Amino acid sequence: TTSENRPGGQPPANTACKGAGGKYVIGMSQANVAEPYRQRMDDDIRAAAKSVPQFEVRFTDAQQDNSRQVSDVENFLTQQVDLLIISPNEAKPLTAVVKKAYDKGIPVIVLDRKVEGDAYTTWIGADNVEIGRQAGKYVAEQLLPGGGKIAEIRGLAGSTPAKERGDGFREAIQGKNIDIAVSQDGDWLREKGQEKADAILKSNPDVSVIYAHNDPMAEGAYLAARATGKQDSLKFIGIDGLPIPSGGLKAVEAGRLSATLIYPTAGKEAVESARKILVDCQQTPKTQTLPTQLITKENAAQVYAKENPGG
Amino acid sequence: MIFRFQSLFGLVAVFIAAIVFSPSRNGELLFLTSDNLFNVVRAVSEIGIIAVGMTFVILIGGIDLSVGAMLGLAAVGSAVLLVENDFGLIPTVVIVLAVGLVFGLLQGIASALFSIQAFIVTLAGLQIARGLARIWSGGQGVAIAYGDGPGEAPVTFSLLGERTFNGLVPIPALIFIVVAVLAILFLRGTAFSRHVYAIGGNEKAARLSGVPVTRVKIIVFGICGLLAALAGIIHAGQLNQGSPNDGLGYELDAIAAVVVGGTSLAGGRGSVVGTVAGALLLGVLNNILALNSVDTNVQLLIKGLVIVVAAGLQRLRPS
Amino acid sequence: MIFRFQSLFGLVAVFIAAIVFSPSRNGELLFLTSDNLFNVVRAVSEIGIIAVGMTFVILIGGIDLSVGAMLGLAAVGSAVLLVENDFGLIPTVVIVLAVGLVFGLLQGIASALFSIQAFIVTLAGLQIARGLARIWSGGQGVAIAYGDGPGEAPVTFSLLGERTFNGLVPIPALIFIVVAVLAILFLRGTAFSRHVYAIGGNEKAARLSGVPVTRVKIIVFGICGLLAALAGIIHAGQLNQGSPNDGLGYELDAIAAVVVGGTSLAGGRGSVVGTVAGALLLGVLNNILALNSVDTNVQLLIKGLVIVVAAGLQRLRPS
Amino acid sequence: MAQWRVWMDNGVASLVGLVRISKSYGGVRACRDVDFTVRAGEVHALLGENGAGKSTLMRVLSGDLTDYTGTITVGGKPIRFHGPADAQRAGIAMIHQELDLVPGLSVAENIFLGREPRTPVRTLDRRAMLRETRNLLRRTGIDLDPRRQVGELRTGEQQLVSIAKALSLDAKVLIMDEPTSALSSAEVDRMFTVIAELRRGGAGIVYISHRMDEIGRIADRATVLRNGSVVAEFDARDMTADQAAEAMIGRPVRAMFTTHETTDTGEKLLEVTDLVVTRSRPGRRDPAGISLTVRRGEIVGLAGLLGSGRTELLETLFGAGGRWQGSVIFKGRSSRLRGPRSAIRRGVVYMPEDRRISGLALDHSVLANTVLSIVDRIARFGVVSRRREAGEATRIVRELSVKLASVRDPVSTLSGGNQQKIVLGRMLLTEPDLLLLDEPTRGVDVGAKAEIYQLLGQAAQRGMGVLLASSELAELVGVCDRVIVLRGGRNVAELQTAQAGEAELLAASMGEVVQL
Ligand SMILES: Nc1ncnc2c1ncn2[C@@H]1O[C@H](COP(=O)(O)OP(=O)(O)OP(=O)(O)O)[C@@H](O)[C@H]1O
Ligand SMILES: Nc1ncnc2c1ncn2[C@@H]1O[C@H](COP(=O)(O)OP(=O)(O)OP(=O)(O)O)[C@@H](O)[C@H]1O
Ligand SMILES: [Mg+2]
Ligand SMILES: [Mg+2]
Repeated sequence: TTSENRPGGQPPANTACKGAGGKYVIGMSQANVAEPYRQRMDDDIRAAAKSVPQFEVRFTDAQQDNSRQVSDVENFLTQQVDLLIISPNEAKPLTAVVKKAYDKGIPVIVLDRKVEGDAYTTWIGADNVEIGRQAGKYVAEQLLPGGGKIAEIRGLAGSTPAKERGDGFREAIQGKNIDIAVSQDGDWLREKGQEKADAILKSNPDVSVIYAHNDPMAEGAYLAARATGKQDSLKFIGIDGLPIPSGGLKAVEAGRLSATLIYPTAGKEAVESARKILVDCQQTPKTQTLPTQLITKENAAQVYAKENPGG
Repeated sequence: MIFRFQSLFGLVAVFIAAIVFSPSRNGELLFLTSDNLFNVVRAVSEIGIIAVGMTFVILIGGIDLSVGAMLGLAAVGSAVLLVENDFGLIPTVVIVLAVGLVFGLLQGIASALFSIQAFIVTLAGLQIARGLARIWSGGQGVAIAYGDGPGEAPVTFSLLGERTFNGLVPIPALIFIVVAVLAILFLRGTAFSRHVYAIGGNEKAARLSGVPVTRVKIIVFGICGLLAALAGIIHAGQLNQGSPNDGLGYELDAIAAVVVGGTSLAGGRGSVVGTVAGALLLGVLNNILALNSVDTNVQLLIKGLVIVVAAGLQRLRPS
Repeated sequence: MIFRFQSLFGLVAVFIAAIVFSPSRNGELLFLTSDNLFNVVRAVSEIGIIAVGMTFVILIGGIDLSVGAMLGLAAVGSAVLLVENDFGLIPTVVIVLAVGLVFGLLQGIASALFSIQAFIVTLAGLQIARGLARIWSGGQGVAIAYGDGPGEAPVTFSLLGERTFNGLVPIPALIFIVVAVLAILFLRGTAFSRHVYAIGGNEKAARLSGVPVTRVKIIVFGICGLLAALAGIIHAGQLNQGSPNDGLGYELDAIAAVVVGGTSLAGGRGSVVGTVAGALLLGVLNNILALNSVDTNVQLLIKGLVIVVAAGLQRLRPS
Repeated sequence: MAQWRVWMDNGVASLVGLVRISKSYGGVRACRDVDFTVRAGEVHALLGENGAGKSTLMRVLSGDLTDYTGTITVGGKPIRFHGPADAQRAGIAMIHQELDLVPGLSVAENIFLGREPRTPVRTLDRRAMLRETRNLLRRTGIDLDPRRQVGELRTGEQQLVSIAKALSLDAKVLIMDEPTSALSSAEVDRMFTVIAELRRGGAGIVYISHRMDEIGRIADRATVLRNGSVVAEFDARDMTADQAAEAMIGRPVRAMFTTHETTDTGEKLLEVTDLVVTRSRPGRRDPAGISLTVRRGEIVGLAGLLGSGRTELLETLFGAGGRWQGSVIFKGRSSRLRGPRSAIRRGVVYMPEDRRISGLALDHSVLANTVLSIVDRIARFGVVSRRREAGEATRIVRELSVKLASVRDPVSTLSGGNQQKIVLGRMLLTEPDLLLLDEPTRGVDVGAKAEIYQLLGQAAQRGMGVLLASSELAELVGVCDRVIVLRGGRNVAELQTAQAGEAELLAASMGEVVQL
């Protein structure tokens, strides 16, 4: 068995599994649907759950507030859901309440950001440091093989992905003669990306690549460049690659962004794991790291079609 | 006389509605389980404590938009002092409360002494507190680990996330109740409170009647900052972390609680009892909507309408 | 007389500071390049347009917290109508503006007719507009593609992201200037504007003088909603997308512009000229901080201080 | 029938008539079955104690209050107004007791508020507005720049603007609710000329005032209200002040002015030497400034025309004014006038001339307003005893015979005169040494005035000093031991009331040399 990986308390017995005959209420606690990425995560879960007739999924939105998310989970506990999926706003603050759920014998699937300790059933997500690394690698190898100056538009100050996407990127361009001439916070927002790029293009006209921590900010930067007619001499790369009409895949396909890196939502995988746990009474691996994928003009349309079958 | 308790009517109405609409399991109304009721109080405790301070500010005809940012600053401060500076519990709490107090007093001075509108002073205060929190924390959430070693916070601090009385009453709820009771007594019985109401009623008359208007105003902003800092400490204790983005938008929630509780934004009229009722009303509303898994967007619509209706009902009291 | 133009002092001061601190390249001051200056105007145009509407509301002693959410709703509406419903440009613009107008009027009715405080009505309105925007867009940003085919918006709409006069003047900046000039003329030259000032100055006196107080108030909220919707259309056009979260927190920026421009939150005193100056002041400040790549957190502190000081300077005018 | 009778009141056609008008506020019946008419070409005085219902009745007639019972007739036809604009269209205009002007707008804009002249393209016609305002001000003899902001004007000047505004409506019926309460005799005279002109032009005027001398001078008819009902009607030309007062109060009046023992040897309480208030525009003031003394047990009057500097002087002495030069010695010690709080602590209290703006929190209870200045004094360790508080409030309210149901009622429900007494009560509770009073009987009825005078007399007798600014000469002569006349910010004369009367005071105020 895998129980030797669990120091401390015994894993609660899987009493949740009632097999295919059961009816299951799943609580999905989302950190902030205001982010397109998280909205897509909810949508993916919704879509995937449609194919499991035993599942009813309830969604909450913590609106980027740790406290609210704690309450959301508490309310799920009051409702006595059969399984909890949580995409935590931040790790530490949600750890206690997730543990509380897990200790009550409710299987917990953690998506994207982690919680501390191991009081959860499975974590599914991607590696932001790795994504940052890949972005750096792409810049160093494809866009600026001879080196050059770039600008960085970062995610919200204080958020983990902003740190990790920045760190991975720096790691990959180390020693490649690439200089991050300017780095500004864009708060994940398109208009902030535009505003910051406006100024960056003025103060650092020799910058030739703009690396944004997500696609909306990259798009904003593109708009700022277009307003000054520089859109063709500059390259933009983002992260997320959401398969939605306003997402990065379309932006790459249309040539506005040179590249984006897929940050998988894990929605589909979460429902799959839930089915395994509740319906099939099986174990899931403790950690499920999903791969990223570099999207360029070559593969953008194809990936979009794959992610939106029939649409 | 009837109207003295009018702010409670809305709460009672929403409470009854919550019972009626409560989902049940095994014949038990989920809303009414003691666990759930205390969850509600716990969930409103931070906003509630802030709203108590906000009540004072609004009573003098002011407003404080900086409280949410102050909560974030205090949460960060608690975490950094406990974990990075290895301060003890008492020094940390004292320092953080002092930061809140001083920040509030400074805002009071800007607003009362230089007569700049409170709205704008505290809007600027919001930005400044947020900036300070980011700088203090290095931009990152600071996690709090417990233990006796260096870089670990005293275990006592984690009590803020616990429950007492047989694991029933969350500590933050308890603190909220204590703060509210103290504030109610204070606003009923002290000369200072008479001055607060007088300033909100007619500042010029209050000044000519010998009320130390400037001093009272400054102190009131200080109290508000202090209580926001207290909420921030609780926040850090509950979440085992202080993050510079904590408390985003709490100011509007707190103001909503105050107004739904019947305190007039024009000043001079209102009570802490009303504010507590207002905070609980909004908490019960959030809770029952969540228990029924109402769609988040529809929740926004319903909450908006309830706030308007509740504020509208307040108008029915004779003027 | 000197004081009539006092609101411009702050702007001039910040402008001069910007020149002094401007980084330069090849001997050319980056701040003063016409490109950059128009960038500043473009960057403030949405907030500026909203702030013009906000000026009206604040002049009658009200406030409108729903404008940011209204911008989001309008941006979403523009995108959905153009792309998903394949409406033409004119019908889309008309419908979206009508939505803003009606939403504003409804808030005006709630506030003026049922005398609920504007702060609370529009706080609720904020939530409602945000909820509606989420529902209308399905929670996602709706991207706008241009072309003649189905699901594509008329290319004319993308002009909002372009510049005119030899690629110099951004269209949004142009619209802002037009709106501001119209509003200035309107507030100078109409009887309606006297009524607006009168209501803010002494509502009872206005009523006794036969001013149709309720009607004027409702119309003013309508104007504010309309202008927020206009800003939302521009937003969608500039960003080629309408997202339900657009405009988050814009209400506070707009209010800051109005107050920094010397309009009193108590109502009855102020001008659109001041508001435009206030918006530009904040825009120039943002720009020069960004041009110098000042740390974001330090930017927050500086902006907070400048807002307080600018508002403080306004107080020097004789009351 | 009733309407017809009202219209053909005594065979004379009336412009408007009120038939069996009743109006209640919550439980308070402010007017009961009142019949009232206004004829063309008459000045009809409406008299009554504070709270008798005069303002209420007229607010009904002017369309301000719309939830009444009874009938209003205009030209014999019943009509129901839905707002002030309706009444204005029917030719009825009202000058409200509490000044209702917009401080941020100019004089001209205030006068034309709600009916601004427009150009052919519907924009505001500023030029016409200024022109007409100038004409109007000239016609009414008011010396004001139409472009000045009303907020910058002093109370008296604002009252003139209100009057001008009402006159500009060219109303058939003009209701004037205490239009002269902040005016001095010169302005009153000018106003009366205007009223006489209007009367000749066929307008009907309702005149409410607590200054009985004015009634005798201009009224043709008088109606007296008591507790909301009509209790008497007089031909004003042969009505005596005592008759009217008796009808108002319901019993014979005591003497208006009671003399108190003046102890001329009283200790010097206040000594002001060459006080110059520097807020006033420079160059307008003789640097000599104001010098005066107030002794214990003395009531000293301050006379002067509008803008002569009385209010400014009192504000400065209370520490609530602007910058100043000179010397102020209070109780033998030089005073720096640090502000109201320290003034009150040292025994100086001040009653501002506009109680509504500066005196009271109208929404708050009588209780809260009365004890405001002493809450920290009666508090123990900062905690106020509610019983003590209520006790103090009840005592002073009873001592001043304030007419009210409960000290917990909001002050806004009291009549003007009773509101005034609340301010006085708050001052007296602090047990002061020096009372600074600015127009303390403004809008106060005869009965209450007599009571206030008596209270001032008692205060003086107990050793307090009183400095009383007033525009009512009869009051100054009747109450004060000495009257100091101010003009242009300096004292130009001092009259002993034992030797001089109203005529001398007026002459001195106007700048004539007075021989004593
Ligand atoms: N807004 C109000 N709410 C409740 N009661 C009121 C209100 N206004 C007036 N009253 C009451 O109605 C009665 C009549 O008041 P009114 O103002 O008409 O008296 P008045 O004769 O004009 O007195 P004064 O000479 O003092 O102006 C008083 O008892 C007063 O307390
Ligand atoms: N705040 C102010 N703004 C402008 N002028 C002022 C102000 N205060 C006083 N003045 C001027 O100072 C002079 C004295 O005014 P003050 O009000 O003291 O006289 P007053 O005799 O009390 O007149 P009133 O009958 O109006 O009360 C006037 O010329 C007045 O215009
Ligand atoms: Mg009256
Ligand atoms: Mg005066």
